[in-house]
Amino acid sequence: MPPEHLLRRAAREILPGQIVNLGIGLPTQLMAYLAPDADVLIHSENGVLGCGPQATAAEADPRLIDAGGAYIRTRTGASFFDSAVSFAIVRRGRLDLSVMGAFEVDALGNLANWKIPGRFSPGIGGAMELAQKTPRVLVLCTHNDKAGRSKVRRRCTLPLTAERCVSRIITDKAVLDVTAEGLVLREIAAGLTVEALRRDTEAELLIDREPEEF
Amino acid sequence: MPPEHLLRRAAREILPGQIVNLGIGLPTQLMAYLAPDADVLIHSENGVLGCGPQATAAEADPRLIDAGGAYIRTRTGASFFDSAVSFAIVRRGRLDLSVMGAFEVDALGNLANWKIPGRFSPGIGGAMELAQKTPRVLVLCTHNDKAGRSKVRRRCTLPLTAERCVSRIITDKAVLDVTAEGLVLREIAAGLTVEALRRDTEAELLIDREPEEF
Amino acid sequence: MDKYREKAAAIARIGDGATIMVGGFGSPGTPFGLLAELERQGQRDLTIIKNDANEAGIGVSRLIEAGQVRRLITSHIGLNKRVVALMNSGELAVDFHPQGILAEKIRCAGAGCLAFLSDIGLHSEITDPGDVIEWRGRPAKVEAALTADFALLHAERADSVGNLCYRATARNFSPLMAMAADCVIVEAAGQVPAGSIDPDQVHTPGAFVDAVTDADLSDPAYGLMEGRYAP
Amino acid sequence: MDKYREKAAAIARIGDGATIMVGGFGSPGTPFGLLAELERQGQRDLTIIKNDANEAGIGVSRLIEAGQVRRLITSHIGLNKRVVALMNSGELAVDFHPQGILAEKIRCAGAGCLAFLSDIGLHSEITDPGDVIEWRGRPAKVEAALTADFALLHAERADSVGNLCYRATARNFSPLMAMAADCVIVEAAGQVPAGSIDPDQVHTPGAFVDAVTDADLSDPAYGLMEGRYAP
Repeated sequence: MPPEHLLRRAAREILPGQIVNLGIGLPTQLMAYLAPDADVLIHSENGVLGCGPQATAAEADPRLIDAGGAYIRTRTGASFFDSAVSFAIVRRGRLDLSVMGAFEVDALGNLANWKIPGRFSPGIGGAMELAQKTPRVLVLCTHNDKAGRSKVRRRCTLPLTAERCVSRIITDKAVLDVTAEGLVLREIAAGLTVEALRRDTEAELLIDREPEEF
Repeated sequence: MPPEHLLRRAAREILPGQIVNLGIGLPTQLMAYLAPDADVLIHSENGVLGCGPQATAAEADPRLIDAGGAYIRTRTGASFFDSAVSFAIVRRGRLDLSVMGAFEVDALGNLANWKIPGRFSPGIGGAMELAQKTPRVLVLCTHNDKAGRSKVRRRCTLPLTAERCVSRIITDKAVLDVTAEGLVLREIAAGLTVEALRRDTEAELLIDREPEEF
Repeated sequence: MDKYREKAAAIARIGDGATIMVGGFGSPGTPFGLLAELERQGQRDLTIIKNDANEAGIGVSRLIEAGQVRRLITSHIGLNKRVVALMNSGELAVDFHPQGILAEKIRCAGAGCLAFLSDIGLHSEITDPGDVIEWRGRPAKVEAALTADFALLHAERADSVGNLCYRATARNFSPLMAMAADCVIVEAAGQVPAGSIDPDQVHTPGAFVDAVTDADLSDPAYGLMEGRYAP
Repeated sequence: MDKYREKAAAIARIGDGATIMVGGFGSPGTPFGLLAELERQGQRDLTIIKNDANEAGIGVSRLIEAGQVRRLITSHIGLNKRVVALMNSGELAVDFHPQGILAEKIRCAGAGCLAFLSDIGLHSEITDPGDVIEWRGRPAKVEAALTADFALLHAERADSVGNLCYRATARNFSPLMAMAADCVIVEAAGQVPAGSIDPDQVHTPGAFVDAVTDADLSDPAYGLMEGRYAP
């Protein structure tokens, strides 16, 4: 499945009236899948509420980037603020949804997306606060890493960003909900069988009704 | 000595380039003794830096008062901010001078100006932070209360606003500096003898040179 | 994202026993219209958090005088003899905090933190020894974050997204209370279309605001008070 | 109250071993001109507090690459492989904090408080158990205020009193660092007469600012970076 398919599915998670933070990487790309008049405000932790799509060179303002460093436009109703206010919005629980990438995510909703000991430790950035304090955290990632290893795990092995924080996982292969019982399969990529998905998934998958295709 | 004399003397304590908070009561009246182009910024804890003199009815803006509730004008270079920033200025030590009233002030520089147990306890307001955190606190008060009791004391008897916070005391009768040795008499009201001043003062007064008249 | 609401419906969300932050330092910033509606609806056993008690006969003082308020968390009520008398007679519980500490306790909740350590009034009678801890070899007072169910605020301008601008000294505690309260209800003198406030000049971003209502500035409480201006 | 200063003289106040807060999230808000002067003057053994390390070859990265920096207190340096390499080789000490906690630690110092209590990352590997206390029956992490000898900031406009306005996402940490540092040095793209900034629109009041210098925006570091805009 091309990432477009994954992104288009994930964009449906963003509901009218919501305030949403999009993490660096795949989540930021969701911006391109929102309708220009969508009734949502995108938060960027560097001090913007109301991010618009990436700006062209002609439109770009060198003082206006998102947290990933891309020049952006703003939407009607945008506001700028300092970093303390930006994270007050996060920690006070005023975001409705955070969409985040993952190195690993597990059946308890634990998330690891900031550090690979000995290989990658550029700092935590805003991820810990976003993961811990947003009421609904959506993980968006490829189902398997480049070596084929499942990112969806019984238990994370990497240092955690936050414990039991993830509500839903959307990969190129499945849509999974984190429940008290474990990971429940809601949707499966078109053309993939449940057996094949289980082979590609380290975590146990629960099925309470026939998964829809996406 | 009329209060004008006291206020005129006290106004000389405010130096060019300073940021100054004027407490409610006598200190606020100092505003009228500052030159219109004086190079000072008056802070009011309700969220103004750059207070001007009291406004007339014609000039007054119902949204613009000082901490005592008087309508004010602003000076060139003024700024407005919220109460947290206002007290960040105070607690971070960015005021040069606070001028405060007193019920009692003592030879250690202790100040009592917020509570008379059983008689007067309207709350501390901003006085505690101003007294504790301003590098230079100037007390401005009448030397004796209406019953003739000395406000300048060996030790305060009322609940303290802050300990060892006062640098200088200006009353209608004397200018006193708080030093490690005690209260040093710097100036005395014209026509008053040192003996008479000592009779009116509960605290011991040190004299290291002939006090000037004011 | 239209946050405009009818005043009566917005205030009707408040129940008996609620804790309510009220903006304003003296009159400027006091949401007189929202408070009048709260008086009309008659919710009781309220805890009010406000810098002061306004003056007798206006603002939160009217709620206190009407017996709707059980507790006031404040900094200074010296300009309101009626509320001082109700405090002294035991009819109203009053908690005092130093003004900037009150502001910071509210902001602390707004920033999603639990408490902060301070040295203000550490050795004074306002400090309960039970709140003092040793930290890095010296004593420090733990100041708990102060949250609330509701904040009632007055803004100069608000857009439909809930972005707010305040004017002059009407700002005071309002941006902090907007951050701290669970539900933030604003009355705005000017309701403007989204996009008409420069994003650099927004004082409170709309993320913190739940409802925006109209302010009717014809109420004399919003006007000048006698005796407070120069002759 | 004229705070305009020559850039070289303002930076000359900084000595070896100083702790310096530097505004900016990525490039926006980074005071490239003040940093270039610091590089030219060559102060050493510096501790730098900045959200990130800029990118290789610009901003604070130049100071780090030149060996002037002993320690970096930051949130995320993922966009700067050279600084990551210096960290991994042990040539540069790096302290990481969650981004909003870093901001709040700086603001905490700016508010004249000692520390705050937080639950962010409480049970994660970033928390030293020695910083955890029990408070009201549950564990809390004590986050110490973070102060500095100097702050170097970039503003869009400054007046002679030191009132500052920032633009768009160039604001980020700057208002907090202005509060927190002992000596605050600002470069402003526009120096305007006192009185030309609306008091309601001042982002940082002049009380926090010690020196205002000119910013020369002709340095390409202030311009657009390639590859960051849409095709």
